[in-house]
Amino acid sequence: MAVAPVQDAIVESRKGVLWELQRNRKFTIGGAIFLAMLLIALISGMMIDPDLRKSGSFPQRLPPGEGTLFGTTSLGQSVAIQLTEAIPNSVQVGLIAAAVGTILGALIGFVSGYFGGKVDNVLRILIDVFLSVPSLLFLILIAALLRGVGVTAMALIIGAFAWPSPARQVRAQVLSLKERGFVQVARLSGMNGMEIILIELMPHMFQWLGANFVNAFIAAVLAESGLSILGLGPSREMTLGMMIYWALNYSAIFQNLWWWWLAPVITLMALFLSLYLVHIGFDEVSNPRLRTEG
Amino acid sequence: MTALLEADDITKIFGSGVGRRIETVALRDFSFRIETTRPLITGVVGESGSGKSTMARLLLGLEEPTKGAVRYRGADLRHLSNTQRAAFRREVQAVFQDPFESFNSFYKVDHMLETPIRKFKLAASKGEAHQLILNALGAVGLRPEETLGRFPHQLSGGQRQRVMVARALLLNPKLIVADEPVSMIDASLRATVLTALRTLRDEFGISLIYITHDLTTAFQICDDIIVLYRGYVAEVGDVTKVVKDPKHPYTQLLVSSIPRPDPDRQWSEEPEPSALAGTANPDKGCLFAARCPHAFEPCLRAIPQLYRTDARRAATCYLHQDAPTLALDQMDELLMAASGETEPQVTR
Amino acid sequence: MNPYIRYIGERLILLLATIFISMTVVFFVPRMVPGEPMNAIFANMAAVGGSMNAQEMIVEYRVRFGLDRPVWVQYLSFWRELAQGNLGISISNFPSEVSGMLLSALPWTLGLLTVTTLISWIAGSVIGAVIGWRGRKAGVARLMVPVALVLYTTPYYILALILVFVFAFHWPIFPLSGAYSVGMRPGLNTAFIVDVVRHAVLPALSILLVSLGWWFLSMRSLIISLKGEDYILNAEAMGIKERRILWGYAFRNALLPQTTGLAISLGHIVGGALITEVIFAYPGIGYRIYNAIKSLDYPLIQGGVLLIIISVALANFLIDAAYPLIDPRIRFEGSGGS
Amino acid sequence: MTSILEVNDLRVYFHTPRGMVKAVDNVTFDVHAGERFGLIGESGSGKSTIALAIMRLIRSPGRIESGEIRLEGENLLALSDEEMRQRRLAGVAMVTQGAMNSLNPVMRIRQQFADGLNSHGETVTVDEAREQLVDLLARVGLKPEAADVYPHQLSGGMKQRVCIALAMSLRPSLIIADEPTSALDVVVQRQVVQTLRQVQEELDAAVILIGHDMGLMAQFASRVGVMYAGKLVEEGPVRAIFRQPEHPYTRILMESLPSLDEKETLQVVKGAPPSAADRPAGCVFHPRCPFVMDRCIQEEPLFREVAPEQWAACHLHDEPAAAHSLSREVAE
Amino acid sequence: AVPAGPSAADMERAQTLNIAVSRPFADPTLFNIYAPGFDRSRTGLGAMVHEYLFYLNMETGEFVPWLAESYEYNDDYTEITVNLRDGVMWSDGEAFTADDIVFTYEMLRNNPALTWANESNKAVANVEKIDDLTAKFILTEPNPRQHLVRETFPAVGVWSGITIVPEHIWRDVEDPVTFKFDPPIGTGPYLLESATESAFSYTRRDDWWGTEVFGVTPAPAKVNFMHVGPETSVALSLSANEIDSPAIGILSPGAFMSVKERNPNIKAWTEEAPYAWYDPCPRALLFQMGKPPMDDPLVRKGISSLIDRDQIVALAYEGATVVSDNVWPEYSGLQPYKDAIADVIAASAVTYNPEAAEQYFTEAGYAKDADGFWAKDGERLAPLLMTNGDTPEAMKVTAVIVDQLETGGVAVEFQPLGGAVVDAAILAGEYDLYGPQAFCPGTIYENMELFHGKFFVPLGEPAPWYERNSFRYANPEYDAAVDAMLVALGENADEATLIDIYRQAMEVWYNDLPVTPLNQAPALVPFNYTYWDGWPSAENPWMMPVNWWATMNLLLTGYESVETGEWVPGIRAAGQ
Ligand SMILES: Nc1ncnc2c1ncn2[C@@H]1O[C@H](COP(=O)(O)OP(=O)(O)OP(=O)(O)O)[C@@H](O)[C@H]1O
Ligand SMILES: Nc1ncnc2c1ncn2[C@@H]1O[C@H](COP(=O)(O)OP(=O)(O)OP(=O)(O)O)[C@@H](O)[C@H]1O
Ligand SMILES: [Mg+2]
Ligand SMILES: [Mg+2]
Repeated sequence: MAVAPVQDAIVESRKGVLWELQRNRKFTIGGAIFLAMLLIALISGMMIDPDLRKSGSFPQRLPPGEGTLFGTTSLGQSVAIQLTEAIPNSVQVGLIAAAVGTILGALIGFVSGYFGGKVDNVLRILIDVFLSVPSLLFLILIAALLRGVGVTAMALIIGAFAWPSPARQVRAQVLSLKERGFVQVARLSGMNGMEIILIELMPHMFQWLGANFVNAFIAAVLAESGLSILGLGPSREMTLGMMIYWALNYSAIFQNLWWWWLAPVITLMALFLSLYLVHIGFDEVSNPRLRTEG
Repeated sequence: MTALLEADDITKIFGSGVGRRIETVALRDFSFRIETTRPLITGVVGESGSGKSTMARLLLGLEEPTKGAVRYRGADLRHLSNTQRAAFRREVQAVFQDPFESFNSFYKVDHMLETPIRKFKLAASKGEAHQLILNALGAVGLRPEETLGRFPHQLSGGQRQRVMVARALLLNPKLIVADEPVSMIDASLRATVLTALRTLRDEFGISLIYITHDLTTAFQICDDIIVLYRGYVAEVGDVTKVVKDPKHPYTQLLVSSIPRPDPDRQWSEEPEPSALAGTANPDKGCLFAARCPHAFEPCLRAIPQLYRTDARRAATCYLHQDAPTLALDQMDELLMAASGETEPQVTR
Repeated sequence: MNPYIRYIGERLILLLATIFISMTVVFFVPRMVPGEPMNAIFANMAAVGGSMNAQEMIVEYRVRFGLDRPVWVQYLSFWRELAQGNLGISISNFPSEVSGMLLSALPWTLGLLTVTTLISWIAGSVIGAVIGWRGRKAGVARLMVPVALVLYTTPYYILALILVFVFAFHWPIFPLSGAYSVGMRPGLNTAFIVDVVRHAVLPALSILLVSLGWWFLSMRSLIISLKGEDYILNAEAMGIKERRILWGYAFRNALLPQTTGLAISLGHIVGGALITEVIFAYPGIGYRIYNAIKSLDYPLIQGGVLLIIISVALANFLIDAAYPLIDPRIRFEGSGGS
Repeated sequence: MTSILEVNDLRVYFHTPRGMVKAVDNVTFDVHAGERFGLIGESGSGKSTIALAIMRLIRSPGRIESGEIRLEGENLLALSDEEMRQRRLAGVAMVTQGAMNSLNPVMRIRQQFADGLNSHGETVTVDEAREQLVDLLARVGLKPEAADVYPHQLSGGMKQRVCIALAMSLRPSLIIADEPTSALDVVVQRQVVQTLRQVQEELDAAVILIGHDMGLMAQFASRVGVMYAGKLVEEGPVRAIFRQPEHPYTRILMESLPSLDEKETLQVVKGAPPSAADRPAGCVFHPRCPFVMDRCIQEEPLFREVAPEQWAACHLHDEPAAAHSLSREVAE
Repeated sequence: AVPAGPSAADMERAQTLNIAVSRPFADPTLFNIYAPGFDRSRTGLGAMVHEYLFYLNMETGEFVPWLAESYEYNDDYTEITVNLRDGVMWSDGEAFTADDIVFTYEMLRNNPALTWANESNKAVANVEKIDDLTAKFILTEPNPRQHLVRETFPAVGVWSGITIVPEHIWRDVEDPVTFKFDPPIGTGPYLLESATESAFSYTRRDDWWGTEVFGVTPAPAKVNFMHVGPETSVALSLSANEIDSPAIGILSPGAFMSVKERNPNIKAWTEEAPYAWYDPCPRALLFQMGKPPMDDPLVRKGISSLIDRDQIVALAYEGATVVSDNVWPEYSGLQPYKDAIADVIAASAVTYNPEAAEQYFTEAGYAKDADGFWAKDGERLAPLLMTNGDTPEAMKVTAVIVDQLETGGVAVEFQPLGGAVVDAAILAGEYDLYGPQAFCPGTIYENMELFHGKFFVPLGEPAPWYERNSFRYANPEYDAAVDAMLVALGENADEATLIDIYRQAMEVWYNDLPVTPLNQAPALVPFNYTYWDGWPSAENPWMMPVNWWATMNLLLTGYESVETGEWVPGIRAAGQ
């Protein structure tokens, strides 16, 4: 059969997903950039005197280099120091929201796909409904009404709206996976539904869930920054979105305080880009055809 | 005496398309019985889509019949207690078609062998479990050092399929359902798996339902054979009789279509369908009528019954309507009768 | 029954379910928030020094809006009114009618979004197909891949800000904001249309470029995986011209998942346009809803969200309905369930 | 007899991240005009790769490393891409492996047929093309309606026959059919192979049938080549291959075939086929060969004529005694 | 720079005045100034179409007669008789008469849901027509300042207030609450030409009564109130001369300075920092005195001493205002009052002084815990600081305050709220600290009155308004002083008496410190001199530099000086 060569490639790739992933250039480069950004932020964040985060700790509107690495804001804060707080916070939003969304989605998708029947019908409609509803609208609705929430609450809210897409795709995956021979063999070996899902199916979803997680991560950081720019962000904690919010509030673009708004923007883009590379890496590992092209 | 496994007039209908409106009768009015008295290999052959796999899945309890019931030691599979179910799983096992698909590629081969031991508590200790595995592998002619500790893709197709057989063997079953166990395996490896299967009957006294579309291998290893056509039994009986002297026109077509690996024995021409065949109604009458070279008027009216053309065989064809009919649920009697007779095995 | 009709029926049920569920959410969520919506009215009055702490007035206005009744009565009456096409009166802009406020904003949002979505979808798909197909042979055009990556990973509001800065300020080629010049009278004349288009360029571009990147990447990877399909190989073995294989075989088949993607992302595009509207002061519906949400203007929130959800769900429905036209398998057999 | 196709010393390697896969290694054979040539071998032995190499459709990471493929004397490997495209269908047509999925699911059959014609200088409308197509479909035993349907409305056997009909459209001098029946049951198999045979006779084209079913080969081919692990190990007239195989692999293959005439003990071939990426040194078959000699482990045997018209790559033929034992065994 | 060639577009631009507003117009078909949803401050309708009997020029202190020529109270301040100007016409040609005034007040009485109806019905019992040009307002209680209260009397100093509507149109209206008043008919010099979500456009009338009566025509042929986008867009438009003046609250000082650099024709009230004119609404931070811990004046003073107001001005306002130690604007007329209490202020806790804060907290029983935060009985002083998250100014100011309080050892919890949610929370008093809050209208008595105990309601019930005692202040001693002030005003007492009463009140006030003053309210409103000249400025303070109040029409037309009787001209085309 024509799929034989490809299948052969898949056969070989079962050497281990992690092995395969760490060999993928996009995955490693993306992951390295991401981790480097996060670690630098975390470590330098720990070394910085917390009082230096306060407004007025530095002269206002200094361009980069003059005493501070990335310049200062109109509120007299160091942009670099803000970044050390903003990157981990934004990453935290992404992590929590993506985890909530992916776990919720995976659960719903699994249940819907594996058990089928009426449960499936109801869940399917629910998934379809939430997929076609502009979730940002609801996010704004909730964020506007629960003003002043912190990073974690924010992430939870975003995560609560991030499940439909993974649910739909997990469901499709489970539908096809559960017809696979090894699932039947597992049933004959006496495994029950939950064991099959966890032991037999989960590993096969791994790459896919990984890719989805990264995607949800990106979407969550994007949503957070969007809400923040509208002034609905976590106001007491610094995130990349809040940095942009403050920069816009002080019309940094117009005042040509480019370091102020460009720093979070570039960080955000680097974050997205690195995560997207990781995402492509996951994709390529689970779909070897994509790999042959550069 | 209750049979080990009994299919009582089962029918399976699949719905597909929007709202499951398009119905496929995958298996109709099928009855069958496996006793524990004497190990037998029963072949099930038929063209693609004739319901072979469906039958297997029904017997294994992986699918529920639309009508009728499958019983394990007299108990309906749908209502087994937990202990009954565990016993059923142990006594009735399976080997599937695709030796790669049957393995979870994330785990070593050992996973496949250890799981049933763990789930059915077959061993008291690790060492005992290991011994069980070694025995099972030995029984199918595999050396542990070239199987255990490896990933599925590191084994050849034949080895993988034999591990599957060993897995079934571990549970010390009474019956193994093998759905096309060799169709995905290279010619040079096929014989090893078939030999392993035959060993099950001869050395371990395990009955086997051997599902295949390859009449040649069925002929080689089976005692009895059931020929399915579009979900119903076309012909059933002793394998040698069925192959050498098919009574149902479909079986005849099947046998004559087999390409002989001999350049000097060319295919005969496919017989022309009869003049009446064109008027056959797909919803009524014999399902084969539309392709049948012998179709005549009665064939268009109703599905024929099983006619017992001789002691060890019956065919669902009006050509034999003079022979006594055999109720579907008596089919197993015929098979048992066939096996009961001590006919010398054809050996080389 | 004709499978296509059944299929459409299923989609229709989904459409109604979508509207029903979302509207129920939109009805109840704001009402769970501890806030007095009537304050919007008094905030307006108080801003000019009027009507402070007039409890009688609050009561009067609550009655006017039916908020004195139990929530479920309000809920039923909401659907009853809706069935009669009545969206009610805005609280924060009392006595403006919700329908009027939304209808005046709707064409702008819809116009902007339909045009940009279609352009980006078509352009992204076509470029993605060509570059995905040509693979290493695409030469410099392959630079489009990193470009698309960067575009896709740039939040659209950031892009909007940059566009404003570059094309409206540094090189004032396009107007800064708004949908048309102040003083222009809306009408179907060339001057007005040209003006509208000029104003739409930057907001459109910010949405377009970002989603173009996405469609490009998605189509490219679809085409790359489709290249391995048997029918592509067979078409090549038949010596069919490359261009024909690309468009007739690879692209046609990639369109199916790409269309599904379009349906799914519509919701996101609509949501995303909101911030763009804010930045460009584009008189769209998003900004209006945003303000309605902030002032707890129940009728306006309900009306606005309803409108968006109906548009998105309807667009989804249309895409679904059109889907069988490009996939004959559905036309003859139906969706098959999943 | 004139050779319509000459394959000389063809080598096709796949450069995978895990190392090089020698999918086809030093393969040489001819196909004569009007001949039915069978290519058999186990999964992964390189049969499809040869077919694709002839069509010049090897995809990355595969590459034709060296060799020559002459179709009617013209070296296909020297043609430009466009020239090669012109040769496809017109000079050499292919029924691809897995023809189940070989038709564009969103296009009616007649449109796909018209695309084929229009890409070869013939400007026909879909309607004109349809007439020709109906004619071709009739030859493969299909009703005219088949022209107007979408692929999913056809059964597997019908799809295979449509593919054969499409391959005939420009009367090529060579048709390559890569396992055209692997997914079909025997009754349909017979129909498809007989159709192919009939078409071959009508067009007087040469046909290369690729498969692993010995029975089909015996029924169809006049000459057979046997592949093993990227090598052509034996080639000869069909009767010779079935009656007097000169390579141990072929021999064992023949012996392990179950028969429908008598019940017999099945012959078991020891060992497993070599994995794709790691071909044994020396003779590729030596790990499984019952006649293995020291020489086989080190030295690759040459592919040469060992009997009239019959070629094989085996060291046994250098050792008359051993060769004798081989033929004696077979004779028994 | 002045446009080079006089193209048609340029010509038109040169005759047009463009005002940038902060938000789009929600419903451009609604022109009923009494409807609660009507957008009074941005549409310009109150200035362009409607006119009032008198205008208060707060800058000069003049009370300018406009539709009326004069007013007089009766002896006990229970009646005001107003003499209307002859020759005033509605824009549809009907004459403006006392009937219109009588009708307007009747309408308010019959429709209590209208804006200002509540206030007006409480203050004005009835309006009687004496003749076409004379109307008599009968008040419910004596009030010598009635003519200054725009919510109950048709004279304005700030935004629109009671606005006389044409009887001949409104009398047929069924429900004035939902009436849209399209097209709006007024007596003003401009006619509404078109209204969209993004712009209200007005054209000058040729038949304005004022042209005949005063002999003047306002300079701009067209006036647009337009929404061009957020701050950056406004700043860009201003730099590009597309805008002549933005409304208040749009341009931050930083952006303004950048605009100034790019376009030297842009100037604000002062040439140097703080640039801003002071809005009459100084900012302060509210303490919730209805519950602990802010019911303790020592805690309030402690917190007040931790606030570095200079830093707020520098960081949050980017230097565009000055600190304030009281809640009255920096207008020269009020200076004697401030001077009089200088010693009281100096002794109070309204300046930054961390050591003093330590003393206050210690005295209140607090001590610093291990992490350096003030705590009492094991409980940290962790006041909830609310603010209105919708306004950038509030976010900026609170960002600084939170940091300052934390530095001083107060573990503030910060909660910005928005929209409808914030109103409910503030009125119910759910905060410990709220700010920055504007204190308007900035006149001595009115701002004193805001703290009067008559506005007190218990916690949980909605207070009358934010600054109208949502902080739950009640001190009879203070109330007595305020009451005495009203009496003194009614008796036309001299300034010395008034200042004396003021001093008494402020002694109590500073001792209690119900709110703590932060800074003056900056009204950073630049003007573009490219097309228009004659804008008011600190050097030529002839008028308040505002475009969002009803007084803006005086900016365009000018007015007859009450003191000299000469015509003070409005803005004029540049170069003339
Ligand atoms: N899950 C299913 N849903 C719908 N139809 C099904 C399903 N499984 C089987 N069928 C249909 O039931 C019929 C019998 O299928 P089955 O798989 O039993 O055939 P088979 O004899 O095993 O064929 P093959 O030789 O191809 O394996 C076919 O028409 C098939 O399409
Ligand atoms: N794209 C590819 N990448 C890597 N290896 C490949 C690729 N395509 C084929 N191969 C390898 O080339 C070898 C020959 O493959 P080929 O498809 O020609 O075998 P075949 O004889 O046609 O097998 P089958 O009977 O399964 O069709 C195999 O070992 C396969 O693994
Ligand atoms: Mg099957
Ligand atoms: Mg092949």
